Amino acid sequence: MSTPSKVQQVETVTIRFVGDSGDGMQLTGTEFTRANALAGTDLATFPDYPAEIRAPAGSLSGVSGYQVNFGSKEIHTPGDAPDVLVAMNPAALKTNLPDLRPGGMLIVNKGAFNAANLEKADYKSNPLDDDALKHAYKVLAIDMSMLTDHALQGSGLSSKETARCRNYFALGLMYWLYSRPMEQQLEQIQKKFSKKPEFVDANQKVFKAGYAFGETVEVGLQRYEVPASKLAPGTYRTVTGNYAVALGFATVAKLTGKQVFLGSYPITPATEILQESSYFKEHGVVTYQAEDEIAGIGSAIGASFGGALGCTTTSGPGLALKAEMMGLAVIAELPLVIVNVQRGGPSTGMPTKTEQSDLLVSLFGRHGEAPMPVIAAQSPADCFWATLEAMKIATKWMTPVLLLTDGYLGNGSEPFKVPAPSELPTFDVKYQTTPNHDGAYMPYKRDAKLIRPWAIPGTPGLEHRIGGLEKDSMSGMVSYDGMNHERMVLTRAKKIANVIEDVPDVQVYGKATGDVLLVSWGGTFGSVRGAAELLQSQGKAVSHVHLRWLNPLPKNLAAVMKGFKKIFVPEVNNGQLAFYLRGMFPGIDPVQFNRINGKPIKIVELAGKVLEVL
Amino acid sequence: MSTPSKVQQVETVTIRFVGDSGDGMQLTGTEFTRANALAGTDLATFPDYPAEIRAPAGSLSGVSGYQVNFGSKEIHTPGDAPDVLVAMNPAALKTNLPDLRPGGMLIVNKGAFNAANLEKADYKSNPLDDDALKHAYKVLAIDMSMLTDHALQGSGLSSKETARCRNYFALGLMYWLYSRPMEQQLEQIQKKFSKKPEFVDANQKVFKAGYAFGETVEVGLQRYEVPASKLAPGTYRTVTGNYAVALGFATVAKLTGKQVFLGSYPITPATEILQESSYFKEHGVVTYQAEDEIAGIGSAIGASFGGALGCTTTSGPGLALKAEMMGLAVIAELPLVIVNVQRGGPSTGMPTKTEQSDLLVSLFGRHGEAPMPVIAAQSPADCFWATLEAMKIATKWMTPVLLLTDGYLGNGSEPFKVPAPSELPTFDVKYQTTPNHDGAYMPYKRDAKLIRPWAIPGTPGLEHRIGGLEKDSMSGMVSYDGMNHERMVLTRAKKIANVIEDVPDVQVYGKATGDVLLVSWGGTFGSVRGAAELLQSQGKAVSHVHLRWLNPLPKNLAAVMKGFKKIFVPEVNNGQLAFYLRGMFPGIDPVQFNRINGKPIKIVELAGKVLEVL
Amino acid sequence: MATENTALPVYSKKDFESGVDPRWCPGCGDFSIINQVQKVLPSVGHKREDIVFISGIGCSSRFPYYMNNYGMHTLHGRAPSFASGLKVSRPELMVWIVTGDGDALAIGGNHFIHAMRRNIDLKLLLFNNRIYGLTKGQVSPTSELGKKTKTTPHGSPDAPFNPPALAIGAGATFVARSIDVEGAHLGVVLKAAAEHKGSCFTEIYQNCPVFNDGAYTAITEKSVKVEALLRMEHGKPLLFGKDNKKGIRFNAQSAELEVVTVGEGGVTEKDVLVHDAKRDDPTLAFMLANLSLKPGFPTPIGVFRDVSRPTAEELTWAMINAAKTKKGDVDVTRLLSGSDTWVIK
Amino acid sequence: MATENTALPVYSKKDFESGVDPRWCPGCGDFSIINQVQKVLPSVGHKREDIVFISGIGCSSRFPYYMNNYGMHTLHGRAPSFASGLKVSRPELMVWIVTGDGDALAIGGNHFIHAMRRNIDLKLLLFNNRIYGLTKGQVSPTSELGKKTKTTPHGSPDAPFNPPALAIGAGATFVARSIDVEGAHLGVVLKAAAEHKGSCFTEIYQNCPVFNDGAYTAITEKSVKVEALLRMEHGKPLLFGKDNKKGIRFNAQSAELEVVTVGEGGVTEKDVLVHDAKRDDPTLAFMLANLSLKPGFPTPIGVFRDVSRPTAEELTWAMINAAKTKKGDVDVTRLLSGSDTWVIK
Ligand SMILES: Cc1ncc(C[n+]2csc(CCOP(=O)(O)OP(=O)(O)O)c2C)c(N)n1
Ligand SMILES: Cc1ncc(C[n+]2csc(CCOP(=O)(O)OP(=O)(O)O)c2C)c(N)n1
Ligand code: SF4
Ligand code: SF4
Ligand SMILES: [Mg+2]
Ligand SMILES: [Mg+2]
Repeated sequence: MSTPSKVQQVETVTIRFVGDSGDGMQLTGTEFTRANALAGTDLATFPDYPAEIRAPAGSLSGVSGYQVNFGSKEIHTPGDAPDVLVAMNPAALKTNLPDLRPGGMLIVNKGAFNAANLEKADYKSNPLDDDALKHAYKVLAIDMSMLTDHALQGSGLSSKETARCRNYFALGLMYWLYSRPMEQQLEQIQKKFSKKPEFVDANQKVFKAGYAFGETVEVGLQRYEVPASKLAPGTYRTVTGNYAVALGFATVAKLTGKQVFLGSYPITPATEILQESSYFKEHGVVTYQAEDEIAGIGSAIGASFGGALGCTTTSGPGLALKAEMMGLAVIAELPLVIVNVQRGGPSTGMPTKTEQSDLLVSLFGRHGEAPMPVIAAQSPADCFWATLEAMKIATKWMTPVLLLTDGYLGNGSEPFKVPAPSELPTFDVKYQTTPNHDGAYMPYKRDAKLIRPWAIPGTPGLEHRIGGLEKDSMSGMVSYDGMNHERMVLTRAKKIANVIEDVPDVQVYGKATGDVLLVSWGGTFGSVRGAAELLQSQGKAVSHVHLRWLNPLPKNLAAVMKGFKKIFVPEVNNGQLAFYLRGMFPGIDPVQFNRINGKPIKIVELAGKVLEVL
Repeated sequence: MSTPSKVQQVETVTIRFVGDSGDGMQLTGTEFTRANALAGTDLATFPDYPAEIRAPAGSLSGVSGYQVNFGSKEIHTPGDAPDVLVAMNPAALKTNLPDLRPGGMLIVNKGAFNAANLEKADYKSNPLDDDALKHAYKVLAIDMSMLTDHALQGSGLSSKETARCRNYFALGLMYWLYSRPMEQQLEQIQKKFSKKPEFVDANQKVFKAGYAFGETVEVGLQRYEVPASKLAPGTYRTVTGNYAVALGFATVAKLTGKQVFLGSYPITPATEILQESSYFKEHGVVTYQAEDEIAGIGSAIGASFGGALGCTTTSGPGLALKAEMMGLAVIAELPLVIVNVQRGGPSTGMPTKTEQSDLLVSLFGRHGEAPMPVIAAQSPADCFWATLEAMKIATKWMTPVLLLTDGYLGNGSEPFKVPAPSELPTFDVKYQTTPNHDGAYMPYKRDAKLIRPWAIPGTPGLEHRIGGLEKDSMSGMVSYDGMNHERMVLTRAKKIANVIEDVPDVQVYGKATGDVLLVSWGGTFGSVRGAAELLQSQGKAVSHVHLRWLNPLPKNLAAVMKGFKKIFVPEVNNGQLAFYLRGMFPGIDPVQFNRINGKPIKIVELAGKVLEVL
Repeated sequence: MATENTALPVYSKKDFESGVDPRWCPGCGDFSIINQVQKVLPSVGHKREDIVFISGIGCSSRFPYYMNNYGMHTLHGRAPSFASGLKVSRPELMVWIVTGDGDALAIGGNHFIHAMRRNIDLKLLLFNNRIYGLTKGQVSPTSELGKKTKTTPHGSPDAPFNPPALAIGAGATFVARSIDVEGAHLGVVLKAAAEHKGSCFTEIYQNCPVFNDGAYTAITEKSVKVEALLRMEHGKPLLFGKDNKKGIRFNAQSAELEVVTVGEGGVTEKDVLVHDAKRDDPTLAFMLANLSLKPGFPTPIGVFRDVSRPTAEELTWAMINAAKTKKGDVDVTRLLSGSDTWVIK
Repeated sequence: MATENTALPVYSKKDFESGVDPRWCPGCGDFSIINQVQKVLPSVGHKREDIVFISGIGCSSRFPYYMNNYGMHTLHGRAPSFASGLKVSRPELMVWIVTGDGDALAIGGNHFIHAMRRNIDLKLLLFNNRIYGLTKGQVSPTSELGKKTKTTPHGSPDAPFNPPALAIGAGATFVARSIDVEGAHLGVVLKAAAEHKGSCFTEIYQNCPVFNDGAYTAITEKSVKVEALLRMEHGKPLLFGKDNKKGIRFNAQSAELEVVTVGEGGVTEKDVLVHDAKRDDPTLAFMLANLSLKPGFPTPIGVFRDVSRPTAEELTWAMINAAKTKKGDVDVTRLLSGSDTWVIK
């Protein structure tokens, strides 16, 4: 009989659940995440789907994973390497074991390690019999299949149905290991399967069995507890970045009372934004699935001409296709938000892997002189705030705005503190309803900030025509006059430069001067902030600034960079921000660290690289 | 009776012929250009068409012009401002007079200055009666209409037909003024109208009348002579840049014995390349007018997969549309040449006006990490050589290559010295016909330069599949492995960097060190070289390097720039090369001079700007 | 805004002229087309400010600049995408698309067929001059097989589209054809297009005197047109030719249409096929759309097809309104909270 | 190279398997399709190395990786553009296109209709599962009106394409339809496609068990298919149903097709319409393509249309060869000199 093991407190833990696509690891992961959220820990998660198509059961390419990093301190990333790996079959073990941190805990469903599955994972022999494994990790091999079957004996469920309950065994065990209260999960199962009562009972049984196993297992198992973090008081929910963008659209529609029109075409990893938005109809979001990306942005521009807040969402290949349309939006000066969820490139590249390699194409990827504001979100929840900001800029300045996120932000999740209405930005979106030039309407007559008015169809007396040819600087009529063209090119550039008034200064994390300044943008925020914390805790003179605004660049950036001996730019690309900073700030020559392997940068690896240049 | 005026020698002259679209000014210009070419002068021409659609006769928007600059010294541009303006109607005078150099010669067809035409040109009164005009310029107002009618009395031609002969009067007069032998033009008329004999006689009559007028006119007219220039001995012809590109395609087909496949879609100002190429069928050029730009490049890539030398031609908006396809060509590593004839942007912009604003989109306008070589032609005739170079790089390195020209190069013309076969580059285009990896074919197994083999359909045993997803670094099969992806991104980048071995060093025009180094690229070569000559002739320490290669940049560029106090970058855009140089060479911070008015930069204006920074 | 429902002013043609004088070549067919459009608009029951003209790029696509309505001169081939977004976003507007054979059928082919398929209420006018006018004379998808143009000096190797057949195949609910020089007829067809609710395709044969002159003289010349043109009218027998002596009959054996002469060989007027533009089955319209390709057959003009179905924007807004009534007005906090939150004290 | 004309090896199905095992979900209809293609290829008279498979992006578009031929997995919707360039450049190759309903008809619609129009000899296979598979279940241009998908949770507001009707409207010279689960029938149709010379469209109903399961059970279930499917054969009467008792007849009055029962109401087999896939006039094929949309009518499978005309690549090369014979072999110096030169001494 087992000696009740006492609970050990830990600050943060990273757990990865892996199994066959059919094993329900995404559910297990999200449920366990929820448990920790409710316990008040900070957290970040990242699902790791197999390549698009569902592969044969048990195959290496069919492995699906879900990683969660939770802790009592601030959590920036889903974690470098799992402390605990829960593997439901051999293929999952094979593909994920290399990531488990040395000495980490390995929990496997021994029952799935039969000849057939071993072969599919091309294991010559059963790895569980391998002593090396036992020496390298704390291995807990449990026949979850058998234990699940036992728990459900007489339930009348088919063996197929029984198998589908297995993941709750693993979940139950994790609840016990990390000292989470069973009750809430039992309720949750109740809710979740209310439509299929037979599964309520079955899953609750199996969940309890998993929990009980922890207590009763012979080997005295170490239990852990991760205390609540110091998250600001408030109401929280977990959101993925893609959901957060859609929520942003709906929120803007509510705040402005104007229609948000999303014209889009499905593409991994941006598709969820269109899908989620289609559930926000009642809030004033109209979604339109176009025949292609070009028509997606075209429909949005058409809607903007009509007074809606036009948006389009896509990923790399789609962004490339929208280039000509973006140029039109620039010259027509209509509000538009283009959300680009970056993925591995070039070409079709690595659709399910993350990357930051669309920075330069976002800044320069249009023919002619076609500048537009470019903003990048820094975390899943921040995708919400970045969307509000992009929409505000687009409507205030009458310009297309490019919002960059990436596959890691889009699919990753973290707690989102539900803002009070007072915490939301105010919008004031106005249409021109009267002539602006002694009795006539001049669509390109600008205010002091160089912003043009927005008169929409249905407004009597303001009928006018706009288009993609160069236009007279007042009437908007076609003009082939060379000097007018030069004036217009410079005016459009100046207008975008003026947006600087809405660009907040960068905040330095750490001292204002020192040896190394880490400069990051977009999805690498978490990794870089984590590395900065680590290095600062080691007393290094390393600070961090993160760029949310890529165009215009923050006013104080040049001055801030001057305060450091070295500028260090880590990116998940081949050095695009580093090049851009060189081009914008003569004399600045950043040290680069580039990883292009489809994954977020690891905090420890990055910190190591920074130490090399210190 | 007139005193035979003695002939005065001049080094260079710029003449502009302007009239209604119907007045045949393009013909007059090309014929007069030919006369000077045959006389051995160097020259450069530039036609100035009205906006696309033919406007009402006599209207301001219907004016069509042709400018030629010829001289006994080296000619780099069509000339800053005309010394002589030949205006066939009021609208032409109104729109072009501002360009005529102060004190220049103005020849007008007085006969066209009737009430109707004056009104169309919205002249309140007849400008020819205005003394100011006579004081500002040498005005020669001739009733060419009447004189032409006289010359053709009894010819039996209708008055409409008679009117169409008028331009030959102007041409005849210019022949006399610039002392060109009548005979060759009479022959030329013979040739040209052999199909319509009645016009041979008529045009010859009118031409002679114009010539005779010069001798007999009361006012003693000053005659000029522009001696032959020191052009290298050889056979010459005049070519426009667009024709030169087509000629380049045909030449490569001949030299390689391989099919050149041009898949394209018409767009101003690139359309002529497709048109001219369609006349080179017998030389091995296959042209395919696709349904759009995307299909244009797609068809070319498909043909390249089949072993042809795929090419596509376009202008700004089309380049934007081809972005996704270019990315595919990059990752598939197939030979492809994309010719972009730049025009005024953004969006539809100024289709008939020239600009250099597609540099950054050419370098960075693809999602993901998708580098490709970028070359820019520097003059109409150089478009031929640049095309050969681009095709050679594409086939040798198995990569898409972007060739930049512009509307000014494409439509402008200059003498082209017909090269001897020995002066042409040698190509050696090889296909893989045998396995390259113990009995198997690995399409992405590279040689020392990182070039992959090219095996084409029809080759037994080498069947393979390629595509746009990231691929295994040997077999080319789809790979989702992160490290393989990083390796491939870096390998593709390294391969393009290796192209440096084929990039010639930049040549400094002038001293190797000094106060100012002018750095130019593409179509501004002529203006900048002209300014450099001018400044050097004034003893200024100003030198010039011209960039034909934008990626990779020439090896010695950094070193060369270090030799000067200031780097000065003139561009017909908002500073794209200047930004690029800053990004590539930390510490280099060029002074910019930017004109974005749809016209080539003027030598004198540029020289003036340089003086300001000296 | 368009939503206020004040009375419709009485308009004249002038009210629809922007005052910018059209920049088309002298003699261009586009002049007579815009003339008819401006004549019809006063009677379509929409306020001037509620009418929008959207075009792509081409000579024809300059059209919106000359209309005194709201307008967008967009990108080559893309007009239907803008128009679709605008119409779905604001169904109360009347949205016209003006395009050319290259704009609509070459680069714009995809947006064209999808606009037809979706049955969004868009009135698309295709000016078919069988050539690229603005770029000065290259082959277009409606240029005849073997046609010599600047890009096909030895003749075009590609078979052309038959635009009405393509539109019918794509699912258009209104398909018609008229001719620039047939002013009165064009006016009637434009009126019918204005009255239709749904995807609406009107091909207008247009002469380009500069780059493809005489493309239609074989059917428009005074001397031949009575025999060459079949004027379709819904519910009327398909008669044509001098004194309407000729008719189109259906041959049940071959399942094909044939030309008959009324009064010859026992053929009476009731043997002649009666035009039915209103039937849902598109096959009759398709047969007529292919008629002129067969030697000896006339070219049909008028309305091939005019059927009514719920439009995509109607269905879209029905769903939106259903969602609104179902969910009621959720405030922003409830929107932001969603269904699964927890509280940190 | 393909041009050498050595004897054709004797192939077996295995010779066309690349050895990479297909990555489709268990039960995906794509498996049975590739199986049929690999069975047919040995008998199409082309060497393995002269056959090329070109696809876009989608589950279906992974096809080329599993074939032991030359192949390109290109960009979403663009396969026909690559294939057209390749075929015009090298007419001796046999070029297949494999695409999906989204790939061919959503983003790829323009290249699709132009490939059909031009009559380039391309064998296009469209795997129609009425859904976006690879991206996990969004509405496609062939999804039914009102269809609930991940992007249309309240139902699709857009009418779908009828692919054969679209292809016929665009000018395809070969149009056919088969079904993944009708292996033998599919094999026959594929063979016919292989033998046709010109633009060639084959729609294959394909089940996506994961995101749109059962899309075709209403016509493929053992119990119903005999009544639900009309198997068209050129030259044979259009009979279907139990004991082939039902037939398609042409109603001359209404100019429409109708279903009749042979032996009832004096209907004999000779009243039944005889299928004619070879006629140039596309209207009969179009009628049949629209049949299944009408309640009470069967779904036709087999070849709708199969007519032969000179292909675009044949016409292109005829012009090239004519130019070559006319001009002879001009050397590079003469090419470079052109017609109007002068000499500087
Ligand atoms: C993306 C893009 N590609 C090509 C062009 C060049 N272009 C402008 S109009 C046109 C074709 C016009 O033909 P059509 O649509 O028939 O109109 P038309 O001028 O005959 O009325 C082309 C190829 C362009 N403006 N943009
Ligand atoms: C330019 C671009 N846009 C969008 C996508 C995303 N995408 C890949 S496949 C696909 C649709 C696939 O549907 P279908 O063509 O029917 O093929 P299936 O998977 O159903 O066989 C989409 C939208 C892409 N890869 N590239
Ligand atoms: S080119 Fe042709 S179509 Fe264009 S405006 Fe002139 S006549 Fe009309
Ligand atoms: S998602 Fe559907 S179509 Fe794609 S492989 Fe799976 S079953 Fe086949
Ligand atoms: Mg046209
Ligand atoms: Mg599909």
